[in-house]
Amino acid sequence: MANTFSINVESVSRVEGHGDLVLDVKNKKIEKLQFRIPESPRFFEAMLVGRNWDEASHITSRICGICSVAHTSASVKATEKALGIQVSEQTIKLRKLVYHHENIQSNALHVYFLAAPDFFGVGSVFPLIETNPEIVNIALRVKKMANDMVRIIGGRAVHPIRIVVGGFTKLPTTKEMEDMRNMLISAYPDLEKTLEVLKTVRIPEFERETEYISLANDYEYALYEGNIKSTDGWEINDQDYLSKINEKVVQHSTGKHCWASRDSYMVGALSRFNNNYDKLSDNAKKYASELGLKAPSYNPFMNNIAQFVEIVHCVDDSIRLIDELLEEGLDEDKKMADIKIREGRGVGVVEAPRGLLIHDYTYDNDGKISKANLIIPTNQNYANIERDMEALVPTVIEKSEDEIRLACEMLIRAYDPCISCSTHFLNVKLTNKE
Amino acid sequence: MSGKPKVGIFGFTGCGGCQLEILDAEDKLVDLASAVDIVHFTEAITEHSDDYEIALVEGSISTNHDVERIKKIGSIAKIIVAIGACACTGGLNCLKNLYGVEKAKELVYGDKKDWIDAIETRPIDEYVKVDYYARGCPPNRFEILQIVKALILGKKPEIPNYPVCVECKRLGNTCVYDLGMTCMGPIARAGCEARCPSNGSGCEACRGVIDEPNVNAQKDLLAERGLTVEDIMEQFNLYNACKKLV
Amino acid sequence: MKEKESKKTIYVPDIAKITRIEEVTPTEKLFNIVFEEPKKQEEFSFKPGQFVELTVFGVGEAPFSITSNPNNKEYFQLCIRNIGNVSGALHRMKEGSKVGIRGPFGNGYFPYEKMKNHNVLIIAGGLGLAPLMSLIRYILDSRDDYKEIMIIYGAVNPASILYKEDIGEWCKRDDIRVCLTVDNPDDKWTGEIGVCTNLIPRVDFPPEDTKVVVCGPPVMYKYVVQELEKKEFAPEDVYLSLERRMECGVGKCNHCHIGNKLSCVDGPVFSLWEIKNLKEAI
Amino acid sequence: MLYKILPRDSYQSFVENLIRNFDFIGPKRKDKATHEFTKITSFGELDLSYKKTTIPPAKQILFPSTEEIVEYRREDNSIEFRPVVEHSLKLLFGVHSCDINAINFLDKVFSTDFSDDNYLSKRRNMVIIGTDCEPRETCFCLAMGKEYVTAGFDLFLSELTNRYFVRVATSQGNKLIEKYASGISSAGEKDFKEYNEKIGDFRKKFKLSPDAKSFYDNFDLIYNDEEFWKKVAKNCFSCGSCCLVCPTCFCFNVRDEIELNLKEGKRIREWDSCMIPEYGLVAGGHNFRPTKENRLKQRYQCKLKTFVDKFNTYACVGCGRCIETCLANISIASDIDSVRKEVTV
Ligand SMILES: Cc1cc2nc3c(=O)[nH]c(=O)nc-3n(C[C@H](O)[C@H](O)[C@H](O)COP(=O)(O)OP(=O)(O)OC[C@H]3O[C@@H](n4cnc5c(N)ncnc54)[C@H](O)[C@@H]3O)c2cc1C
Ligand code: SF4
Ligand code: SF4
Ligand code: SF4
Repeated sequence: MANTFSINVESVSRVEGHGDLVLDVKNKKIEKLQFRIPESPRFFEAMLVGRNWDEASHITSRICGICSVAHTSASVKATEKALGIQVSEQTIKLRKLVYHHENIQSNALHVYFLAAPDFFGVGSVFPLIETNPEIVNIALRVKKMANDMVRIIGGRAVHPIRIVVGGFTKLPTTKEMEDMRNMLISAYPDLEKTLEVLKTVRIPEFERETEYISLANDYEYALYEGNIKSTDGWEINDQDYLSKINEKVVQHSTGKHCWASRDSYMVGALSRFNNNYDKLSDNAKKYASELGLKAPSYNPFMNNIAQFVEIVHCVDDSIRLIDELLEEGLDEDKKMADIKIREGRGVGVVEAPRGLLIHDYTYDNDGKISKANLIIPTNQNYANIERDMEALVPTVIEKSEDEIRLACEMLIRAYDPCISCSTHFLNVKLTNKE
Repeated sequence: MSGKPKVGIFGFTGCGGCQLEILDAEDKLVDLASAVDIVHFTEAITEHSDDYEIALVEGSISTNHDVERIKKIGSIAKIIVAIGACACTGGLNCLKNLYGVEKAKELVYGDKKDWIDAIETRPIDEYVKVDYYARGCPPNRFEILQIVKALILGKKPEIPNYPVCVECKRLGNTCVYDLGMTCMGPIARAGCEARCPSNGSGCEACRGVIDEPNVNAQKDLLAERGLTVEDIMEQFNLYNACKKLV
Repeated sequence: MKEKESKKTIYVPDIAKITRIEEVTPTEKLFNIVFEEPKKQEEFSFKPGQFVELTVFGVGEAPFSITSNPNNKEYFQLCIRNIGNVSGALHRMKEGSKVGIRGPFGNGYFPYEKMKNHNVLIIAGGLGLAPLMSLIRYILDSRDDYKEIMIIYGAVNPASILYKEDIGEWCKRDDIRVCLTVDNPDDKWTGEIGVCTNLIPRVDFPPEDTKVVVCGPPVMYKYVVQELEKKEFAPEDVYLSLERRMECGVGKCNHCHIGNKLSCVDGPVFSLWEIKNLKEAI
Repeated sequence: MLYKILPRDSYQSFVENLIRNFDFIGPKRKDKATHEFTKITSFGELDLSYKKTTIPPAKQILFPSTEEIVEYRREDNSIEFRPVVEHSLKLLFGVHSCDINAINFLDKVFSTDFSDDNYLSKRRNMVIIGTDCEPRETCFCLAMGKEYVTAGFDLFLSELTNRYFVRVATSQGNKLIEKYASGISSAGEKDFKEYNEKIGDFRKKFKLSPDAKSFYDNFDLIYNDEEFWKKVAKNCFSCGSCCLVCPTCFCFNVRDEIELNLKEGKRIREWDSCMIPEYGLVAGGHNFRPTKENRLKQRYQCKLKTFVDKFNTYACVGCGRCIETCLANISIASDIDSVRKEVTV
């Protein structure tokens, strides 16, 4: 392998969005390493200014089609906080439920459709239709189940309609709740089979300890609500996120870079796993141990495994939530909370499938937004991806260019960067400078 | 079109939800893969090729780089289908134009604003000829498939040019006006199966408006419910700020 | 309970085969069609002016007038302009392909019985000649039953003239008068120029002894009728084929209504008197 | 017609028996604004105090908004078409007179000239039990002569003091009441008297009384008055809602849907409306009714003239649904009268 080369991956595929990786190596030393986002910035923070309180979640849902439930949830939570709206317990449970389903959907999309081709050494899921029809069918079933459930509660799989400030515009029927329960139960055999397949997959052995940040609370595996917690030993109220999390604009990317205690941190399934392992369902813990995933894990490639473990947890916890909701009975009167307009500021923090997501709105007297700040998971991971890459490249530097490129792409994909969130995706073009 | 048509799926400035909508047609994906050759689909496939007849294009044009790319696609594809609100009308991204590109850059990126490549957001038909529109935010995956099927059969896809109220009534929905809300349904273009009203909220015209909207009647209707002129403009603008409506 | 019944409903087509395709102009082709089931083909009989509903698999269904001679029992013929989905798909089809056929439909036809022992004036505009061909062919089979026959046919340009061979034959005969006119002549054109309405003033048939039939594009009717009225043809003696959008062909979908009439079951051929008071008819 | 009396005490068990033994469709509250006809599984769900449903009860079943009518398959060069016809037994309970009159109208449409088995097979398998109603602001069935119905149902229940006056129109209805209700007796003089009084009172309650006859007579006079029609249709959205909710409207489109494998397909019909611009559009681009004025005029003509000439009945039963649904506040009832006013002025 040449000592000096340059990798320029244009549009890393199978990540949701567009991103480029530029890597110049001279004499086995990294000269330049940039993970950049060349997509057009979307300016959501500007678009929000002047919009009505009931439009914010519709607008921000369009930040990302893959995690639109997360954006919608963060947005309505921020608005509810700002306007002092108390939603019902029922609303929270239903939101947690639909939240699980988006997490299943998004993690499944990533594990089965975007990462799995790497495991099988092919370029996309389409060749697998011929070679591994069983895994493709499982993938399609799991994803469809999750989407169907988001549709039942949210009204639509992409950009849900029913989740609004104050609660829901329409409730699922008892029959639909029961149907969902049956769908979840019937997913177990597919999860079991996926487990067997994943056991045979070789995950690159690579470790780099970093700061892992996620939500955490003391009653559940936190996805919808909680404090912001770091493996570096701090925990803060979600409203105070600015006391720890910093953002800066970097020239090579339209996505801002973030840092907290160190120069970079990681968010996402692996961070949640590291912070909340105890709260996983027993079943999910069992899956984790069978796949060799232990908390804390410092291998970013294990993020995919953590995602799968979360699917199992979300299925288990959904069944629990459905049972509780069925027991209590869905009540039309608890569908919507009372809403009064006032000025104020509110922060909504959730765990999007890809990690910590923060919406921060300030409202004026008329219920219009005067200021908005959005911190998106992928932005938070950029710096960490670059740090990981700096550590990864020397370990594979002896391999062929193709293998180096693949290792880099796989690392980026392991993060499941939803670049459409902030912007674009990854380009890797490899030219040998010698 | 003879043989399997080669299809490229491309993304511009948008949320990726439209491409996801295609992946969400789980039941039909296997059939789709056997009915057409997908040669370019960045969200799902690594390999890509510049040899395609049909381009399904998502997203709006918001950077100089976007402009170059869409023009290249326009020079290759025989048929261009715009997918989703961003591609069809510019979508929500156009709200930025109302704010002003320079001001928006400054607000979000501060003194680093000159590092950013951003132009006024435009729908793709301002740069290339679009043959068909699969509208909506997100578009309806069944409609996308229907368009693909029609193109395979060599027929003109049937895309509704009637208001959302038609679908709403076919579904037997209670009109949201009767529930105390407002709705753009009477002038908004159908094809979404009246998704918002069916889920208890007013239509926001994410598919744009019909060919001959009765805009004055819509204004009267909203004004009757106590909306101010600005409120009404905001409703019109949410997804359609790039298309001059009123 | 959704039953897949063996009993046919009015919406179920019979299978038929395209046995011959002939391109007559850049936009029109003739299709000879034979039912797959011999018995159906035997039983299939129609009157001039009637139409069938034709299905192209996967594309849809559309109404087309039959242009062949009702005496021809071997096949029936359609003349189709490539203008939309079904017609476009048909134009891409090859001989031997299968289509679905329902019909014949239409209760109003060109009343060839009433025309017997009278002069017959036939006015066709563009594709309007297609349904009239059926009538012309039929009455020529028993030429002696009719008095004088005059055909006025207007086309957009020489290239779009349909049935050139037949017209050539007619011109050779001395028992038919043929007046051809085109809107846009080319260098070689030596005939009449202008719309077919212009030729009506020259007609010298006595109104009381003449039956008139008219078929053409929607815009044509008003002017033709004005000219015919000037000539004092009785409205009862003037027959027009009125085409409307049709989704079913059997009087259910209601798309083809003209006042209290439906073009599909009450027409498509109406007497001018019948539609005199029908709003929107012409 | 037989006239019987059902004691109030037996009413609930009669209905419960029907719920148990039939696919029972009846009115149920849907949300704070509306009711809908839907499957009823217990007596308590049934809400006969409903005023009106968005979609007419029988239309949604007999002529659903989208309906598969033919399915087809292709294998190499062979094509097969097969009819799809649904006909399961259904019992429709709580239908008002106007809506039953509308069914009678549709029966005629779908059986004249050609028999439409997709409609008729379902119609033959439908048991209809009518009930009384209270007119609301927008009702004008009285003016259309449709406030009372004499055929098209099996049983019709009118509530009198402590009992129901039951009109039995078919032998099937007679069997039902004999089998599932207890304490049935024949109606006597007193019952008829009270019943007639009730109907008389009911007829006095209507607020709208458009003069449809004068519309029929004057329509031709005003047909070419463009100013008038422009005024009437000014705010029309061309949304077709008026037709889609109308119990007598039956226009439909037909479209083909094919699977991605290009082997199986189906032909579907779906509700259309003459108010939608594409309705009169033909290949080649000519539109027979290009403006909303043309279309509204056509709709009124169809409702109030065409079918009087054809079937000797209005194609409007005065249910008022179109008036309530129209967001442009266009009202057939007031337009009927404005035609007269315009002409007499
Ligand atoms: C009684 C009658 C006889 C006809 N005879 C002939 C003929 O001999 N040759 C010929 O070329 N054309 C004829 N036409 C016109 C022909 O039906 C239309 O051109 C045809 O419907 C186009 O169908 P398409 O699917 O190709 O077009 P599209 O525009 O794709 O039409 C789709 C649908 O719209 C409806 N539609 C659209 N235009 C018309 C129209 N003009 N008339 C009726 N329905 C329409 C049909 O239901 C059709 O299925 C006739 C029409 C009628 C009513
Ligand atoms: S809810 Fe909206 S789309 Fe539906 S009928 Fe009412 S106005 Fe029309
Ligand atoms: S009259 Fe009213 S309901 Fe009917 S199409 Fe016009 S606006 Fe719609
Ligand atoms: S036209 Fe209006 S009032 Fe008359 S039957 Fe139809 S919906 Fe009811």
